[in-house]
Amino acid sequence: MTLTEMLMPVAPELTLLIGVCAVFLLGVSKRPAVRSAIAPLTLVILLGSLVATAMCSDLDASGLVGLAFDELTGYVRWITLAMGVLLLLVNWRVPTDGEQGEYFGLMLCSIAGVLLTASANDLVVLFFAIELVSVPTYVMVALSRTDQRASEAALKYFFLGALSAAVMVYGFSFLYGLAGTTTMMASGGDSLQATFAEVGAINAFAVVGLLLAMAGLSFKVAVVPFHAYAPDVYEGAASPLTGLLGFLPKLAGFVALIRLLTVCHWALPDSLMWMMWIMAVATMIFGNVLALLQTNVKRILAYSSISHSGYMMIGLLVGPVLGEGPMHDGVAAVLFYIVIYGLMNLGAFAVLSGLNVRGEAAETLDDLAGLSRRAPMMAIAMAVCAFSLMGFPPTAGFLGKVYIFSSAFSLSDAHPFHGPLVTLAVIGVINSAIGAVYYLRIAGYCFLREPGDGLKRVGGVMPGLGLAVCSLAMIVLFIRPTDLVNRAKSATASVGSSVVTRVAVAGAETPPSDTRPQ
Amino acid sequence: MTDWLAILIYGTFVVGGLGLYFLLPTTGRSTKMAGALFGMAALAGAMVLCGGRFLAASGVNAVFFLFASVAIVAAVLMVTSEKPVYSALYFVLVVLAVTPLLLLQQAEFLAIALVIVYAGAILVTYVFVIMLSQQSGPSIYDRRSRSPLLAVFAGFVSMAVVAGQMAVLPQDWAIRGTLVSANSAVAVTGVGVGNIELVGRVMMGKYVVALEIAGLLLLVAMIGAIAVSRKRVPADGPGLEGLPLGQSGREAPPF
Amino acid sequence: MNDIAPYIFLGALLFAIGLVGFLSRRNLIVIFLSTELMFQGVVVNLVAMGRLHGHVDGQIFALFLLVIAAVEAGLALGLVVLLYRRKGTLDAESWSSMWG
Amino acid sequence: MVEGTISTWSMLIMLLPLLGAVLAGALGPTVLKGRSHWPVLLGVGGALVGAVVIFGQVRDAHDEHQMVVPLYDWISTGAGTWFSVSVLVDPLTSIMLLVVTGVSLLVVIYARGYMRDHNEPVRGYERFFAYIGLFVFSMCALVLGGNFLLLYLGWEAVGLCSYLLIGFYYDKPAAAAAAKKAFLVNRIGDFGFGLGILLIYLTFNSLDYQTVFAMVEMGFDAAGDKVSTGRFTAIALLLFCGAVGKSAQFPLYVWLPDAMEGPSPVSALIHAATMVTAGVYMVVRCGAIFAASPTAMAVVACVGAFTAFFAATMALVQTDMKRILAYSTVSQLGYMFLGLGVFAAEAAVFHLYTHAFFKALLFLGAGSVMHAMGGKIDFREFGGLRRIMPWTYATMLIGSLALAGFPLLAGFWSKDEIIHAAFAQDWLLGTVGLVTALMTSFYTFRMVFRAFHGVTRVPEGVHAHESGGWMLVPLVVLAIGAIFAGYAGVTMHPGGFVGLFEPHGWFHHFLEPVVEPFKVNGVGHVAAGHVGEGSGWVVAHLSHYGLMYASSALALIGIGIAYVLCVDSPMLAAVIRRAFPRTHEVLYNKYYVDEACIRWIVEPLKRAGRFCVGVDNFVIDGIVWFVTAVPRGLGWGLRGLQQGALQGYAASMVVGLALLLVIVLFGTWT
Repeated sequence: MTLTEMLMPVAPELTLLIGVCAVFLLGVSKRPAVRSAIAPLTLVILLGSLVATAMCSDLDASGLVGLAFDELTGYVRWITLAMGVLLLLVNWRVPTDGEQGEYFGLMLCSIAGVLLTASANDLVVLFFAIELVSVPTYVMVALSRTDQRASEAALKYFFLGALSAAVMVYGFSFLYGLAGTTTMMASGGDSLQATFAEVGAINAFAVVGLLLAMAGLSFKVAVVPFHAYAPDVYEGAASPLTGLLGFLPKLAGFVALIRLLTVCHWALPDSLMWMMWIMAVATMIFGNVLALLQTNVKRILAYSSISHSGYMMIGLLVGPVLGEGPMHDGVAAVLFYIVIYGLMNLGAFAVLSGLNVRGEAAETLDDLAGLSRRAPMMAIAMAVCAFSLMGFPPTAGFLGKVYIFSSAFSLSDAHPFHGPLVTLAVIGVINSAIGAVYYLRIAGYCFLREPGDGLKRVGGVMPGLGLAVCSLAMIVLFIRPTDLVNRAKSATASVGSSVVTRVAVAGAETPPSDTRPQ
Repeated sequence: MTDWLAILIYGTFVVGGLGLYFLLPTTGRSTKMAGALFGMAALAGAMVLCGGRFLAASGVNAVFFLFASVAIVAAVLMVTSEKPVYSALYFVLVVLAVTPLLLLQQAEFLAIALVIVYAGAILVTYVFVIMLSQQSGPSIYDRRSRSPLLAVFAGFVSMAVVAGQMAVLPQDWAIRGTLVSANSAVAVTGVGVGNIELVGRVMMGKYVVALEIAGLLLLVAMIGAIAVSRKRVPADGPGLEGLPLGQSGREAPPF
Repeated sequence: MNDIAPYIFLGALLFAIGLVGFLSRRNLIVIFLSTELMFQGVVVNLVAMGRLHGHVDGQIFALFLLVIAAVEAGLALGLVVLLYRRKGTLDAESWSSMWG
Repeated sequence: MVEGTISTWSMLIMLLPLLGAVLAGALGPTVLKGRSHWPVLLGVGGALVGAVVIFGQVRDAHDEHQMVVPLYDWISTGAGTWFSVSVLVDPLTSIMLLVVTGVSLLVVIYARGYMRDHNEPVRGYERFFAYIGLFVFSMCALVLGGNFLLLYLGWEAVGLCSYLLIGFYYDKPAAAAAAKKAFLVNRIGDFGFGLGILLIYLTFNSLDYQTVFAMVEMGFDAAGDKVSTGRFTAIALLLFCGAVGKSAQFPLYVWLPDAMEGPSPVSALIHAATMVTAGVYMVVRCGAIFAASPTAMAVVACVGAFTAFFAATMALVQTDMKRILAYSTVSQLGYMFLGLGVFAAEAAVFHLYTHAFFKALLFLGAGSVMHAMGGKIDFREFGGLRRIMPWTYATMLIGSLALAGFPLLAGFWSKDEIIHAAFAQDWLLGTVGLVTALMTSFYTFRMVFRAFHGVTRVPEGVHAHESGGWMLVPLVVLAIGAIFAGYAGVTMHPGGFVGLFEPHGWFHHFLEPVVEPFKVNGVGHVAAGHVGEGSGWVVAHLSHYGLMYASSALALIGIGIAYVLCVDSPMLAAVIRRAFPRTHEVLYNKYYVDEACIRWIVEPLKRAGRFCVGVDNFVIDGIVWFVTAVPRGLGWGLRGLQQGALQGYAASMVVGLALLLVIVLFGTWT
């Protein structure tokens, strides 16, 4: 195997990393013309990485220990890079002159981190990949604005992030102690997955390790009780960056959680299932009721981001249910939902970033008052995103919610966690009804209020383009979701196959859909 | 059997937690004496625990007790010290006390790296920053801790549960075979190498991807730290006169 | 040569003390030192786990942990400088303008 | 029916108005400006053509009454198609489409004239037409959809359009509040509706109309078990919740009168002719489910009858023309549900169809008055307009006669049929229907007389004028409809008045396949013109023609009372008192009777009406408040966890971690 062959599977990541170096180097140039070329260069790099993803469909990872490539990797690569392009467009004008190099280079690092998270097959690599997603975002928050709140947000985000990283890696150390290897999955020989097949997940090391690791990852996806940073960080960071914070770390966290659960064959002990159940309920309720009290749109969206993590937890708890009809798969629902969530969240923040009120960035509800009169297209985009976040047809958010909830409702009665999961979905439905109130308030302020003074549209072509794509995608994905759903489903197939293994190992007589014996 | 073991473990954590609580800085009446007493009791409990239950059979040497005690005491002093410089120096002591324990585990290279990187490089930077930012003695926020009872409760309950879980399920200990010498892996690889070589081989083999990402992370941290610390921001806090970092706070950072 | 339980206890204890320091000390630098202490606990844990299985993977994991610790230390100090320039204090409580 | 034609045209019916809306919304502010009505006008016109084509297809189909045409697979995966977008076309669909697109087209034409101020387009002109186009799209999707999910989507989408249009004048606080109220009240109903659809899915494991109704007819669920009547009742009542909200029935009608804050064309289109009838459409569509549950049918009938009566009492005391019409709409919708509840679905649909003409006409006429009076619509501020606005007066008179049930006009036939069917079921329901008919004619003509008769008065500073051609043409067209539309449901044959009209005409024949479930399951249903078994004494003693005479008489009496009270007495009393002191006493006595009538009948009803409005608003608003207050209270409590300090957050994380560890490791799980 030549070096080229060996490195082919990581071509997208390598493209990004070479780009990172180039962007960092250009960033210190003294010539403004060179610095202004950084954002377009970043766009080219992202597109190049997309091309590389398309080219290297043959994913033979035998040359790279610690990485593994399956359909899930491919899916995450596609959606991350495609969203990355949109994130770049929306963030086009965020860094001040002289900081573009750092800002966009760090953004590329974070994107590369998500790609690596999706292909990590080793606890060390997984840990590093997740840190590679987070560490650049800490810096970006501090760089995004000179507002005092940006520094405060960076402080809180970074310190709590370090705390959660310590907790997560402590959990990883127990998992390593259980298996004696950091390899997560291997077709033969030692791996975490093989160990779980052998000893099950009820072992004390396994429970403690999984619990701590999941707690650390819960921070990335902002699940109660590890959510507390989210509102402040979202409020403090510049709006376009907030769209990124709502997508990349969350995606990385969920992908890592899916990998962890795959490793233990989706056969968590009941105690951990109940723990996740409680966390999901608390997350939905906490996010929604606190969002009701906010007057700052960024905080509303931050709390709503928490509650959306709660909805996605439902799908995660349902797990991959294979061969039971088209809309019954919880993990595919999560993978589908997170794309839609990323788009609608970014769209909402892009609207905020495209508006100025008396020279300040718009962020409160009052700032949005009468937007439909000042900038009708922005108001429509905001309404589309708000309705999508609400889960209201005809927007893709509706389909995402339907997919998540129907995955829980359609569990077979024989499923050991059937009752609690259906209850959870009902709680989710009630919560999304509560959520409608504050999303409607956002839309209502845009359309049903007299405009205040000094509301001005700012930004430029690129952020506007990103916003247009986000809100159009909400409609298009509603009308034609089939392709994305199918991709999400096939991505799930690769993590779902371990379920069958578990049943074969346990020798249980239950059908493959029932992933949890006992 | 397991009952008294559990009581001993949880008791150690409770007593230790109380000790730490009394030792944490307050502006009120000093409770350091009580804290020290409780801490000593907890340390004795831990020794009984380790010596009585787990180590009797295998006969651990005094080195472990000595350096583990030093590490714990130094750690406690680190979080309770009112002077940040002392905290940093106590942390150096923790690292130095942990190093022999790593040597006991035949992790020579890690031990050296820990001393050089941690105690040497990182901690010096800390001390440097502390020196820069706090020249006028301990400030009020260093002399009062924030909700110490809650902190002790939360921290010690979580870790007591983890530790207790490790102890009450002794049959799970050696799940994947018995304890063997780390360097017996030499036998597996068939090459007569020492710890450093072995670490090097495995790191450059199995963990080469992680190594690459580590390099990238360090690059990110370097660029990030520079970008953050040179960011031009308005100074908006009180009492900026006589700051070590330039008069207005708008100047470039010192390094 | 011996059981690893004492090492796990030591790791848990260091981690717990680090947690307490993180929650109760108000100086930003001491708070961050506390996370380093927690990492130290994890290092002890990892090395013990590696010993349990008789190979050096745990040590290497611990070495990588040192990298993360260094990364975070670098960032933390950069951030502290920025924050100190703004407010002239290292009190964590002084940074709480956003809430609710 | 030709499948290709149906699929092409049903796509066009939905997409043309949508395209119009998009064009109006996108190009309106910059390019089209005052011409923004054109895309929507043409789009809705195209939809009307499509509706006519589909109607022709359905009419000419001989043995095939229903056709389901899949348009495309919505979500299709390797494991199968989860959902396919399909349309269902049958007589009911075709009639609803004609009503929706026809009225919409007229309203769009009218709005071209109405939404202008001194011939300048009002602010938000293009927005208005974009919303209207969107509404027509949603309503057509609701009516055409071949499964419950599309029904639900359309249902929510029309609700959204209604919300946007009620709040069209968003700078008026009343309009914003009304929009909010409409949305919230509808959410209550829609919650039940959604649960009902969920229950259907859980029971029959499908949402396709054909599959579900086939299983309902057999009485088996997806697992092959017999479905209990209780299950049917639950599904039907949950679905009916949605109808109660959308069609403004007791107790969720409260939003509709307030919805009159929207522009008048919207009131005519959405809140009189089309959207509010979606509930009726849904019940007819789900006839198989409703008819399978006698309890649900009884509830539908009782809610309908009570709402009809109750809303009419409230209409008696209003002075705002649009509010009178709003209560009247609620009341007439009550009639429709009464008809459904007594298994006379064809009568209900017939009434829906005639009602669309005359109620749209009345609203547009009221809008015309409002336009002329500079935005005033309370008839205490003007009067005697018939000389100023002869066309508006004439067309509104026709509409009022039709609403009052004046013989041989549209409303007469359909209302009579419902009352007759109600008598066949239960004499009390029938009596309520008759009494309501009397009140209807009274309040309708009270409005006409006060607004158009008497001394000409206009508010100060208003240049009163007859409306322009854009507004008058729809009025005239609708007036013609209000006169003749009823004859679609009437058979004429020679032989004197009694035998001349058979109130069971082509319309009913056309609808027969749709209302089949009501006939199959109808326990005490009486086909029009026949006396069924188990009917009450009234039916035995009063033939259909007798009822016809009775209700005609009631309509005339109502008009008479209105005339005496509003036009005659005030003037006569004053003049005669001075000229003929002796006869004054007699007249005074008569006047006294009127006073007594007012005092002992109208006033108590008025008070009861007010009381009910008050209680009702209080209860519903209370529920709305409660539903939002609980989460808010919870939020205030939980807010204490977000105090802003870094270490507070860290503490909540670590305490949470400790709790999770304790729960997991000490929980009693094996």
